[in-house]
Amino acid sequence: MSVPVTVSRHRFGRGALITLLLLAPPLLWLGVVYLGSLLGLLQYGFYSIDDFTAQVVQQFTWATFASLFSTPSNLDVIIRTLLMSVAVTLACAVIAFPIARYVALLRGRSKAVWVVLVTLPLWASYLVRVYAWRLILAQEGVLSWVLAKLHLTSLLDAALSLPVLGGPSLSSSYLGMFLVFVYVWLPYMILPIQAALERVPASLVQASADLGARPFQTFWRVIFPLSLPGVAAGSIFTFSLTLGDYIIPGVVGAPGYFIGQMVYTQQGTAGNLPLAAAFSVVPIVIVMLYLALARRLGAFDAL
Amino acid sequence: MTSRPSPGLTLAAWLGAAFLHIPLLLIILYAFTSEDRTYTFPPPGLTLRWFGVAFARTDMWDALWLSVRVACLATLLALLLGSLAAAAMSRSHFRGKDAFSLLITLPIALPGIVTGIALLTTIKRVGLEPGTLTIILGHATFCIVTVYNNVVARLRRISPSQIEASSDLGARPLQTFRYVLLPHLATALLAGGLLSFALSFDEVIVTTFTAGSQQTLPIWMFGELFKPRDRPVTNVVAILVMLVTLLPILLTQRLSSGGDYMHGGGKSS
Amino acid sequence: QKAQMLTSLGQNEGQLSVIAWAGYLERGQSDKAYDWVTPFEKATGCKVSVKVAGSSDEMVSLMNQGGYDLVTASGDASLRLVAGGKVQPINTRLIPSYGTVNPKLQSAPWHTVGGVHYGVPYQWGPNVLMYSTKAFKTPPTSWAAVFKPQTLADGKPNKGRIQAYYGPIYVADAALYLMKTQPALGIKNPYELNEAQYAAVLAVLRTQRTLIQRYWNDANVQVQDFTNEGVVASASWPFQVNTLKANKQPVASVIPAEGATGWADTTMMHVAAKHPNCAYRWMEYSLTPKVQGDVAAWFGSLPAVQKGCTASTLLGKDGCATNGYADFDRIYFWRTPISRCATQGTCVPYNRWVSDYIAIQGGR
Amino acid sequence: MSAVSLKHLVCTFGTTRAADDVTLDVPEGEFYSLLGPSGSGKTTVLRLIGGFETPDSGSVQLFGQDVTRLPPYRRDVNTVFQDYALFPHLSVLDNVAYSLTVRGVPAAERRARAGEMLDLVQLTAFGDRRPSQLSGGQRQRVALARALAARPRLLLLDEPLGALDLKLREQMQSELKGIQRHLGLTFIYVTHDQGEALSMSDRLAVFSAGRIEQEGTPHDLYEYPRTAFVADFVGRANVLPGERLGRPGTQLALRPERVQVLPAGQGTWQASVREVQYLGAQTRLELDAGGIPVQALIASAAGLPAVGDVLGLRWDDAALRVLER
Amino acid sequence: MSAVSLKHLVCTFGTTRAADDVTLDVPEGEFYSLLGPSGSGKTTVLRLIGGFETPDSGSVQLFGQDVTRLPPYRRDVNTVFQDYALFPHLSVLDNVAYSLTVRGVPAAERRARAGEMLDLVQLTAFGDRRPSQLSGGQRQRVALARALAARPRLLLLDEPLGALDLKLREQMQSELKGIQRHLGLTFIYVTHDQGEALSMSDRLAVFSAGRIEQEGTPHDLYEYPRTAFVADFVGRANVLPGERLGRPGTQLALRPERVQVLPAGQGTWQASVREVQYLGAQTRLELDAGGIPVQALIASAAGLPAVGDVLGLRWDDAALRVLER
Ligand SMILES: Nc1ncnc2c1ncn2[C@@H]1O[C@H](COP(=O)(O)OP(=O)(O)OP(=O)(O)O)[C@@H](O)[C@H]1O
Ligand SMILES: Nc1ncnc2c1ncn2[C@@H]1O[C@H](COP(=O)(O)OP(=O)(O)OP(=O)(O)O)[C@@H](O)[C@H]1O
Ligand SMILES: [Mg+2]
Ligand SMILES: [Mg+2]
Repeated sequence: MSVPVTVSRHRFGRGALITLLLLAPPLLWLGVVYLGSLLGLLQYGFYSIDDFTAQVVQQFTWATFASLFSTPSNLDVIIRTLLMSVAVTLACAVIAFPIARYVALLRGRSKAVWVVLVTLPLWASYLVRVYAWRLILAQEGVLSWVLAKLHLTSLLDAALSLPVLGGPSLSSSYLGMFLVFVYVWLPYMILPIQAALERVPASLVQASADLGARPFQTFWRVIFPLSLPGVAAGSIFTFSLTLGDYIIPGVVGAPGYFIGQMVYTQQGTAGNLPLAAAFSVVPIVIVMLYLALARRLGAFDAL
Repeated sequence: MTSRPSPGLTLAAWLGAAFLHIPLLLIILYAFTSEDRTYTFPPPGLTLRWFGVAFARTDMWDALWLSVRVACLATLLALLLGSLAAAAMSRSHFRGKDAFSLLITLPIALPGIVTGIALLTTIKRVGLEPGTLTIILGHATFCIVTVYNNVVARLRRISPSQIEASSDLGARPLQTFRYVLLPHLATALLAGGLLSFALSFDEVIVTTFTAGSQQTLPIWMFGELFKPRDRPVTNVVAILVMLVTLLPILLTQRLSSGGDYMHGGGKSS
Repeated sequence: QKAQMLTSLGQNEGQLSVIAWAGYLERGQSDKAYDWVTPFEKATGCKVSVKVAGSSDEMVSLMNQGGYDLVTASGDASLRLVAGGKVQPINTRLIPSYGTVNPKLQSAPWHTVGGVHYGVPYQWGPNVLMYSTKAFKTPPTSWAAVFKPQTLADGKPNKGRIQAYYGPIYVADAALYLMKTQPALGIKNPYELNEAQYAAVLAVLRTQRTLIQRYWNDANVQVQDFTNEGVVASASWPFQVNTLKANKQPVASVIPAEGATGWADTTMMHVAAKHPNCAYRWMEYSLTPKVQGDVAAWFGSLPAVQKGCTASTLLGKDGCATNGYADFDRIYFWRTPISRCATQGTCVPYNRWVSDYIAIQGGR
Repeated sequence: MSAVSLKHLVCTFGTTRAADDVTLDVPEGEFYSLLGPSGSGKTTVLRLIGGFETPDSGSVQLFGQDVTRLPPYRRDVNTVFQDYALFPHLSVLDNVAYSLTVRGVPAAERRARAGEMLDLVQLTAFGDRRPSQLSGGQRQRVALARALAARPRLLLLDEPLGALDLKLREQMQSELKGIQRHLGLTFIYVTHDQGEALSMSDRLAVFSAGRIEQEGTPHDLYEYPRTAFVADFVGRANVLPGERLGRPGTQLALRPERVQVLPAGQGTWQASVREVQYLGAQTRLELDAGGIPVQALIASAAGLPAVGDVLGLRWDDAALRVLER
Repeated sequence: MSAVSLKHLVCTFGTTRAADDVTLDVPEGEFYSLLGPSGSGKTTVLRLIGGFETPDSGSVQLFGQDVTRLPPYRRDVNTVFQDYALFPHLSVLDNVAYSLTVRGVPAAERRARAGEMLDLVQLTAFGDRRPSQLSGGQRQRVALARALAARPRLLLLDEPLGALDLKLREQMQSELKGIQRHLGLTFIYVTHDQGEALSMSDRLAVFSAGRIEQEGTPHDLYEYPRTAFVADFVGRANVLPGERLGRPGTQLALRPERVQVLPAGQGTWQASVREVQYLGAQTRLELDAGGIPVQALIASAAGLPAVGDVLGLRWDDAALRVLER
């Protein structure tokens, strides 16, 4: 319950001067250096590359940005990445929720153990985990080995024969890439949801039961809406991490490029920094919009 | 009603945990494989050889040491900037407050590659030599938010009357900071610090762009994964890191669960 | 600005930092026997630090960042570095062993511009056609094996069992294939394509896209793919072939009738190198036959110095033959395609190769 | 028929016996209060009735049906929680309509019935607000309306007025009582405020350490307290040693307002004034009668004594109550 | 000399005038209360004295010295906060010793003086506990001891008993009053409980909407309220229209205990009983006298009327107070 608290005008000292002093160093770093860097990068998006010399032409043009949307393959990259990010985020939320709820209900030692269980994968090197997934997903890898033992190979074949999502094997299909993304970012989703769930007062759950709601109704109408800030906070991670990753799409999955790979390749190759910059604007814009939305849902208090 | 997890929920949670941990088990298993190139499953045989090989790699130790240094310094910087930002934000409303909170979140919300390239262009522009310093600065940029979030949450829980009470009892602002604020923030700083240490320690993408010729551990691993031989060595190192970091995780657990008393100042217990 | 060439060597700076392919500069960390950096450090007092790069593109961007002395650049990176003014001309008189370099490489166009040398050849190798001996009862004789849909000897189609290199430079492989199989197009050099030729090449690559299991970018991953992903044919490096054979996998390699593309790496020096004396000493040292042979043995490549084939016990006496030393003349080495080309006036430049090849990989 | 009938309920937490052999019977339509100091087990008993705790032993019957093992959502009871427990993400109207929503009542009917309830608690205009936009008293009313919307036959209220300030509390007291009477519901009302319990209840039970000390009408409890605890908790009482009153071995309770103050020398006992507390209409005197502290409550209108004055005390023997030990 | 002297204090938050031209004078050694409903600005005035807010205009003098612009740690005042604000990370003893610690008092002396304070509030044995291990009443005492350890000449208390239950509150009231008298300190005491304010204070000020409505001794305020607001807030009052009492254009206050209840037909007014509230010693009647609601407070000992009965009412004209509009 929110107890009205009288907020003093000066919580930790007096006056605007101290606020300014406190604010200056982080603002200088983030507002000037970091934001400046982003703007500096943006600037390149308005340059172009000379076809003959392969040098950057430092002259204002919309052409580079226009090529993002006028070139079908570029548009493909953007759409492909977006769809994957959305799918990964949704899947993470769906898988994370029961785990988070379970951990939130636990008490004492078993809770501590579970929190460690959830955080531990974050500490095993990201790269090693990604490469480990190749072993799992390979055509003759762990997963097919297990499925063969269980006589479920036909299930896998059915999944692989899906249009777009499937492919010759899990490790060279979008399905496989999706699995790896979900795996790698899952803890980032569990932790904020769990924190949000723990902030749902027990009395609300009781009140709901008292008013005749069955456990599922209580979950759907009270617990879930109140933990949305946590979901939003977690999805900031899963969404933006998927949006910019270039390592996972390089190691597993179908051939198409992702935004991260595109930026990486373009800035390295022939130094096409303008196109790279234009491409990085896409995640910047999407993330900004997303943050504005998440903010509405109260994600910032739940990060 | 003491809510207990229903059987369905328990099953779902255990399945989720299995999903999270089976790959880790696999990493452990393949640190012992006797066959190092094709990674067939199940592995043809087991050996302890890779541990010896890994420990003998001086470049691995160098990379590890660099990573530790970078993570420590980046965390320190993040602690400083993050706490300052949190302190400023917990004060009265000022114009642009919302924009500022967005700004702090940005480095972690934007994909690492954007942050990396953006910083790189600036580094080049100001003529800075990419090196340990630029790695640290890059890492600190996205670590600030983890510290900030922890501290802001804690400051929100400290009742303002605590600070007023201290002042009322004759403590000058610095004393209030030393005797009241700092003890309250200690665990939040620790938790935020550990998280940012972890983020920095495992960061590949931003480092790729801001590093000079030095190799942090993840960059070393990246090279090693591309390298023709000794792939299991990376698994050995991954296990090592997991084991070593289990300790601080457990520690934070302790501290954050013991943190309940922190708001026990009110009337109702 | 054009950097001035060094005319004489001075005091060692005690340090050297190099961007290299993984495995190019080994100091015995993986295997004690493979160590050619420590002897150099002992001999010269130059402490070597290595930055491993995963691709030519990464090398270019690292060189753009600066802070390095040397880079082992492949042909598709070297000219970009020269054009970008990132590397300095090399005074071959300060490198006594330069004369021992395979004469065909001494003035190769990917490091020699207008008669000026911008580097010292290090290693080279062909992009061979690797195939599964189970799927191919007789060795394939044409790159058609990876470009044309067909049913293989094991009775199954090649669809979904083919790999291709992910780098845009692979467009040249398709160009080479067309150069030999459709002379009417008039392709004279797979790196110099006019618009019409280029369009035909892309068509070949689009057809290939339907056959592809993955575009490979990591040699180790390709080894795994041949082992447990059911891949049967791909353009590849001798390294993967050797590894798979050592693992008793049923593979072999061949250079088909059309010939092959290949890479030849050159040690190049940054314009603003801080340790030029150590750099020159390394370039000289890198041509030592034993070093050349050791690198070839470790990496599965071929030495730029003929004597390297015999000077290394690690490589063995058949090493050069196994890795394809005899095929030098059939190899079209990687270079960066540029607009102003020798054979046809205007050619399609590399940045278009990049965007088009990316589009093809995405299914466009 | 009894609305609630508890039989030998026991509920322990660790080593604390929060409810210790509680037996209770509340007829339908009654306003029944549970009164007791903090930690005496009032909330625990309420939670046992609501189904939020399971007893270690004993049984809970509601309207003749044994519900001991039923979960809360299967019981025909509703609760107004101590902290209101309003759903912060729902509007006031949706909060009130919650029980109808989960029962699948169609939207139109839901709105109509929730609207009626809001009318009842005089919050008609507030349906669209969020709970956080309401004052404490308004929240309290929403919680009430929400519980009533489910049309329970029995309503449980856990210190519903605890967080309100005095004036508001008094106003809400009479509103609550009015609604209970108007709807003819059974109320079980938890409070630690004896004034509230006395003025509102038909009957009440006084709790101490998990047990019922005494049960009865307000008048019974005030006039005939059986133990020193009840005598002092329900109103104030002078607990006097029987030795000084000719009944050795007993303790006797005497209400302060039954003590008459006379000029010095008169009356049964002589006492000196230790403290004078002006309470407005009345004034409380704390006196010292030869080592025995005595309180007296006198009308302020009469002249007030000063600290240190010596007075005579007298009382009607009929006002003395013998207490159980 | 005045302990506190406030002159024309104004303090606004946004558009709210939390303190609106407040002028006050508290002599040394007095127990002075600020009484008023929630949001009337009591806390704001206290915070202005303590130095936690800066006034928009006006001045604050403590013991003759102008402190309007001094920060709290430079003022010789201490505060007992509404939520106690104990430091959760320090033991009880360290909490009490806090003001000595920050002044650099040596450890031995610190412990001794803090120990004394704990003795004073009867918590000698609790020095090593954490605040979270104490009950509400105990915490309240620690907060008091902590404030007293600084040896202030003036103590500010912001509803220190607000969260305690009734019995505990009554006990703490007399302890507080005892300590104040014993140490001869000046107390400024904020409360919204009129009973508490009347019984404890030497003088009090009644606040409404940031302004002082009336100031004086408890007796003054109870007997001679100047406004309807004061009449009703300090105790209960019937506010009657002058028209019906032969004094048109005025409003008159009449205390419920001054209303005498007679058999039907007798007395000045006839009224029917709408509600009977048994309060123990007394019973409150809510009556309807020809459309005018009237409350009466009668002794329970007399026979009680029932709802619906018609009674006669009478009062002494001297008990009527003319109110300012
Ligand atoms: N969930 C619980 N776990 C442990 N002890 C509990 C729990 N709930 C209640 N208790 C203990 O049981 C006893 C009775 O508690 P209960 O809440 O019923 O008291 P109460 O009369 O409602 O008090 P209050 O007036 O303070 O609300 C107390 O000693 C309390 O500490
Ligand atoms: N920091 C603040 N910001 C905005 N408004 C405030 C602030 N502090 C107080 N107010 C407003 O000033 C008015 C007076 O508040 P104050 O806290 O002084 O009242 P109070 O008499 O102490 O009430 P209560 O009995 O509820 O504590 C209220 O309307 C309150 O909302
Ligand atoms: Mg309770
Ligand atoms: Mg207040």
